Amino acid sequence: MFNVYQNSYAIVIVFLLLGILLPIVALTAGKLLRPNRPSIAKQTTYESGIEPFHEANIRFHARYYVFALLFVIFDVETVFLYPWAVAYEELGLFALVEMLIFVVMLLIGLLYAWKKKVLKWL
Amino acid sequence: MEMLLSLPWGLMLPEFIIVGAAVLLSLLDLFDIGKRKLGLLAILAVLSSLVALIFLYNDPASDILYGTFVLDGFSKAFKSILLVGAALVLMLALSDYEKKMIEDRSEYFYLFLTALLGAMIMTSSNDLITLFVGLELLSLSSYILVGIRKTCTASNEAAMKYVINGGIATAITLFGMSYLYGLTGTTNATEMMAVLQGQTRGDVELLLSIAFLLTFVGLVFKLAAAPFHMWAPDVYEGAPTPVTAFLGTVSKLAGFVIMLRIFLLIFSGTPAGTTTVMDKMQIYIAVLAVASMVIGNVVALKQTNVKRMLAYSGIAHAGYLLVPFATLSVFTLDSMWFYMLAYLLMSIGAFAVLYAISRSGDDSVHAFSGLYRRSPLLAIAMTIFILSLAGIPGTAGFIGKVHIFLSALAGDASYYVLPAILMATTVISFAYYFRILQLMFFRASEEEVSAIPLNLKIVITVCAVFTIVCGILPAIGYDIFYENFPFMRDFFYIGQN
Amino acid sequence: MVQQLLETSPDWTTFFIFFGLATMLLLMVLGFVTYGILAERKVMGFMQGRIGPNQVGGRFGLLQTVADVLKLLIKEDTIPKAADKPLFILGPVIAFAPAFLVLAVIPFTDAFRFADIGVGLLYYIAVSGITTVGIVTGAWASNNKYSLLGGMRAAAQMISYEIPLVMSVIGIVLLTGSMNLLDIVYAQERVWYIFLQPVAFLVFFIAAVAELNRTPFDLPEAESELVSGYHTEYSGFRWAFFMLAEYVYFFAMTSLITVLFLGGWLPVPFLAFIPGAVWFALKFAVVMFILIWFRVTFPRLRADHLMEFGWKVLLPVALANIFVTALLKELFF
Amino acid sequence: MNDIPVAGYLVLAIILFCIGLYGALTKRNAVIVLICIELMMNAANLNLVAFSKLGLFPSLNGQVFSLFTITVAAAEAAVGLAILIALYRNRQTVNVDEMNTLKR
Amino acid sequence: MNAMLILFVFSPLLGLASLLVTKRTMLVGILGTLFPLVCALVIYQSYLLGTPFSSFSFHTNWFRFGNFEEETLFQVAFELGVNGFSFMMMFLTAVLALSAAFAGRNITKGARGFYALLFVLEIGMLGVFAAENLLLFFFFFELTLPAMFLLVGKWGRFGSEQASYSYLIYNGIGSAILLVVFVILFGKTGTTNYEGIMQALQSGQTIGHVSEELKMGLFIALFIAFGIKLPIFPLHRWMVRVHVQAPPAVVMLHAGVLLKIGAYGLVRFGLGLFPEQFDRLAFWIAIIGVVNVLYGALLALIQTNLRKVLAYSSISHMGIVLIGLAAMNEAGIKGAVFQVVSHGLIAALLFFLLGILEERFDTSDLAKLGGLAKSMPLFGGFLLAGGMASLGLPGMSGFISEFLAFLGLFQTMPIVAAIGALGIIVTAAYVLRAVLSITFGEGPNGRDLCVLEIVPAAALLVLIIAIGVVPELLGGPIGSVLQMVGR
Repeated sequence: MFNVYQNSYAIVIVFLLLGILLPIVALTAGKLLRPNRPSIAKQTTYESGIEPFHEANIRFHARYYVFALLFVIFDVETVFLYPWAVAYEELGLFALVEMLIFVVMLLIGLLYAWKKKVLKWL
Repeated sequence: MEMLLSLPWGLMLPEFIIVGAAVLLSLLDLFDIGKRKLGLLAILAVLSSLVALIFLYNDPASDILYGTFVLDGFSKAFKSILLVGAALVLMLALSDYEKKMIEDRSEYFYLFLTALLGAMIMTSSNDLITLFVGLELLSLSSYILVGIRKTCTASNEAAMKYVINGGIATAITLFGMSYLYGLTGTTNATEMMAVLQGQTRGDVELLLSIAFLLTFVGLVFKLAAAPFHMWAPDVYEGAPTPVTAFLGTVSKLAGFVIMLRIFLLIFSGTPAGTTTVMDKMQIYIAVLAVASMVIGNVVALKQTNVKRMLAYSGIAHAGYLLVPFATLSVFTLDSMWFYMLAYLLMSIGAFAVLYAISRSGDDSVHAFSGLYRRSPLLAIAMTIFILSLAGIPGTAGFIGKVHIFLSALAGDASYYVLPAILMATTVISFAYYFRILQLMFFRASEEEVSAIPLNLKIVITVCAVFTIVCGILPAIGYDIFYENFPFMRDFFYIGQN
Repeated sequence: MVQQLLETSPDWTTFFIFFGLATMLLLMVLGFVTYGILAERKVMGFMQGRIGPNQVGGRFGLLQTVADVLKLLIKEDTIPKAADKPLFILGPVIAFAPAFLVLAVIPFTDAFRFADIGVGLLYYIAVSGITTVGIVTGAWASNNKYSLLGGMRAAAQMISYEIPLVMSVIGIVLLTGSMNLLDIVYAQERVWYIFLQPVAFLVFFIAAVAELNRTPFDLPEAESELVSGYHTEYSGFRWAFFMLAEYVYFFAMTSLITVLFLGGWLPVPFLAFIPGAVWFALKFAVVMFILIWFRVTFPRLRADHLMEFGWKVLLPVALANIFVTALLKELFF
Repeated sequence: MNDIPVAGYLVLAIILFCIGLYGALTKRNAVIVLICIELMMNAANLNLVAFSKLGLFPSLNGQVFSLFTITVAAAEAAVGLAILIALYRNRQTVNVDEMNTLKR
Repeated sequence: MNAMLILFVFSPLLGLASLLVTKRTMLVGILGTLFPLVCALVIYQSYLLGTPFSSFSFHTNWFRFGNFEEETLFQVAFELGVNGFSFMMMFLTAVLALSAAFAGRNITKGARGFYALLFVLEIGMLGVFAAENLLLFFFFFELTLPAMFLLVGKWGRFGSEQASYSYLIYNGIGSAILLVVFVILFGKTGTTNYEGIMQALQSGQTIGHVSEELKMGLFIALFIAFGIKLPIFPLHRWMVRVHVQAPPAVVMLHAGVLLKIGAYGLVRFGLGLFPEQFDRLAFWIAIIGVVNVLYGALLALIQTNLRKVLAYSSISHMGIVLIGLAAMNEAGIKGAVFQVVSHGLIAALLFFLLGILEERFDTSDLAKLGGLAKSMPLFGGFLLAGGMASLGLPGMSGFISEFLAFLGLFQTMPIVAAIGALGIIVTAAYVLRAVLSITFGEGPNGRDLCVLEIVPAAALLVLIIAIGVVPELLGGPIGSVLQMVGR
């Protein structure tokens, strides 16, 4: 069983290696094949044909950030939901109620965000 | 289902009330209920939680949720203090003084409740996980509370500093806890104690010392004891006054409570050579106590901002409170309990007076100039708090200090240096405490004090009256402690007995 | 075969065998992508009443995609002056690698599968999230307003739909009691989860489409407003890798849906004589067809609708599904 | 792969912890500081998990603890970043050493 | 009779309460301080009728530290009681408080606050002498600290805030040391009761071990603590400042009573609890006393301001107390105790007169004053009488105390005593110089004393002379002190 465990992760490593190797190989191969004649016009940042103005690395609207926060909250929630779901059979109703309370708390958070117009994407 | 109902949920009733209130408040807030009503509800919740706790006073110590949460004499005693303090701070926050400053006042109330919940869980937690969660609940809520003035740079900065310092502290504590877990294989304090009492290996002792120091350092951040106090003055100054009052009292005391529990429970019984780990580590606590007392009091001398001054004074008081802890004796727990009570009353009182007079947002000491002329009663109340902070007889602060003294002096002569420094620094503290008296009584008045709202009046009166009452008839306070939380019985819950 | 390999003690030999197998899979996937794109174009053409590719490689344009790839390979690769070069180069790699990485846990058939990980489902979800980082990296490194906006949108959308996606499969985990994808497939011997968990399927399907950045959720590359979204500045093979990542994900997601809801390679009753691989291919094809169908049918959503739909509809529904499932399981199983 | 002693994990954790602490104390950029704090927490997590498998008294508690830690760390990072953003809006800086409006 | 003492100690509360309702602060001030005096007289009367002082003591449980099986352990009782010495001090306090209330009549701004603090101060002073246990002693002792701080700072002269800070810090240190000593005693014996501690220390039956070194340390600490209050030579700066800056009414109480708390404490705690240690250090204490006498006298000689003259004279006179105590025999201790009371009265009288002087001429500079015997004959007479009392003219209280103190010391350390006696000569010189330069020569004219000023001055003078002529008035009650000390 332990072998399976270790081999499985060896496979993951293999996949990772391949996933990185493919772009490297392909791009290196491409480099040999493709022409390379850079010019200033080509290397200008594309801005629908007009000269680029301002810095592009502008500040994002806070709503992106708020969504990121919400994501963190609910994603972490799953940290608890998954083990609970796996072990649900042994835990039974007690765990169901506990998890219900937990999730309701988070839902209140969602409701709160909703009501406070945080979920609005303008 | 049997299991669900068979657990003695009543033990957690005070916590449930707070949780319920926090949830209810955040929901109500969505429907434009008046903010004042929210505040009143919050106070009501805290008070009913206190009442629930008082009804639990006579219950024997017991645990719930597999020993992670206990309700013993210790937790009852300190939880009561936290709740009293919380009620006072909430009352203080009820007025609209800083309306322009705190735009999200309603959020203040439920964040406050969650922070309080964290503190309450900390007092009752008998398990590192519960403890950690409680600690973080308190910390995270306080971070936001400090930064609640979203548009105010000072508030933002204070919050950021608090997050960074607090985060580092949490991480250090956690690292220490991970060692504790590793050495015992359990996170439950009671089991941990049992495991550690049996151990005799030398290398374990070393790791235990490291664990102790790391955990200690992390928790000391919370107490704002020197040299881990850097954040306190800035945070106190930047935060709105009701938040500062919370941080300076409830939050700080919660740190002490948890330190007491885990260190007394885990380390004081662990053999290390001929003594216990706790004994060996006392020197570090003593050093910290000395550093806090000296730094707190000396640096406070040159502060011109009252909040910063109170912050440094709070650092010094943390040092005072560490003294009985460093010189463990039969008086340690009751002296700390009483001093906390006294500290709570006088600090919140002082913050309330400050809040009442500095509504323009000016926290400079000169806000106190000529207060006696402008509002004699306020000046007298402030005098009471100042005298109590300085430890002048007739106030609760004095009795507390004498008790701490007794705790330190009743023991071995090698500890005498601690109370000596305590006393010396107290004298230094006179200089800045009395400067406020000087300003209030000797200086000319600047501006009129407009009418003080009822809630502040209540807070100030309650604090002043009890500071005096506990100073003149301390038996009232002590009786509560000795009769309801008998030290010899049930004070620390140690498993089913 | 794989099972035996897995059970040997790990050494370099098995490692290289796996390497070989994985390369095979890679080639297979590349092949799939080549013809998947063609299929998509053909189906789209069919649905829109036109013919689709029909010039290169015969009547069915069988070599169309191959030609496209070759074109991209010899196309000049431009990196804008303003770009952050290392990150610009890194972006496509970060986007692509996890796409391939997730394939490691998907059991295609009883025999043709790779890693057997207890937390397979979690692994899939966790690793697939990394692609967002690649997209944002590329977008940010381009130093182009369209790119950045596209990248941010991609990130916002992907994280928003990740939540319902993750939540919806909890129902399945609940029923199976395991996160191992093999176990999940075996648990569907009697009845497919699509029948037990129809709500979860719907939520998962919608969220999956959004995760794939496909129409109607292709806001990050909405060409009418953002030129080309996060890969505006990319050209040549670098651009191809973003596309490749997208289609590998397409492959992976389709497989996952097949595994999770349609019983993987398990046959329909009485038709067990048909091998598992065929079943899998069949189901896979159906899912893929539906996905393409989806793309052709629906118009692109508005950005705010898209976000709000995820948070206000899918998430509560997914949560409700979890608890209904748990309750039903408590009562009836 | 099985024969990595617990000391290996502990040393790694200590190294991570120290890197985090060093970064948290010395870096100017508040985001990096927050990340360093995360690093410290994760070092503790590593300890917990290592101990839960290879400690003196192996038990599952450590893993449970680390789950809680992860959650809390996420919340802390979220709060920290939220405050940082508020600060950035008012001060246009994320550098810790420029946060000096409060008196020293 | 039990309640009598408690009534006495807290009687100023009545005045404090009435301040809240009436605007006639001056009247309340006088009546409010008169009331304690009446109480004192009543007690004294019943003493003369044969009731021993011990029957006035009052005991009740107060609170306790720690929860122990044994009921009495670490119990702090609220216990008041007097002996002859402390009662005389309380009597003195009551008298001086009344005179101070008279002297305070020229306070114009914030009179209500002034009298309120005066009452608080009086409670503190009375309580210090009546306290039967350490904690209660400290309680009252510290009560005087903020009261004095405010009194000096608010109603004092130009530099009064510095003076009040000086007062605060010095006395803060003093009381800090005192508290350490007290709590160590408490911790070692489990009781705060004075008798209890004395017994425990003598019998050696303490909870924790009390070594000889510790005892010596405690005694030295006590000596320093009370030495600051007294004040002894290097620790006297604050006292001069307060004397110079504070309003006369306050200085009356300060010089008259508060300094005496130092002496009282030395007798009660130093001598009472640690007689052996006191004996061992007697020589050095005598030296310090002599230094005090000479230093105070010499500096008084060169001062140009009456306030400073009086301030240094107080230092000098407190030296005599030390000399008397250091003798460790009946005459010496009796002399010291006499000196405590008598200097209280004399200093109060002189500062009362000084207050009048400042009110009339707004100065106390010797150079600017003169010839007052002509324009203010009554004033001149009182001043002269006070001066004479101060330099120890026979027939006045000062003579007896100085005589006894030196007599005592001559028996044990003749050489030291001889050097100290030089101080008496210098005293005569500076007192005459100061008094004569005010009463004779040229200077401004002023209104002579009015009735309200004559009454307290005369009363003080009468007491000074009465003690001088009939020393038994004082000697009778304080006989018990000598018993207490065991000599």
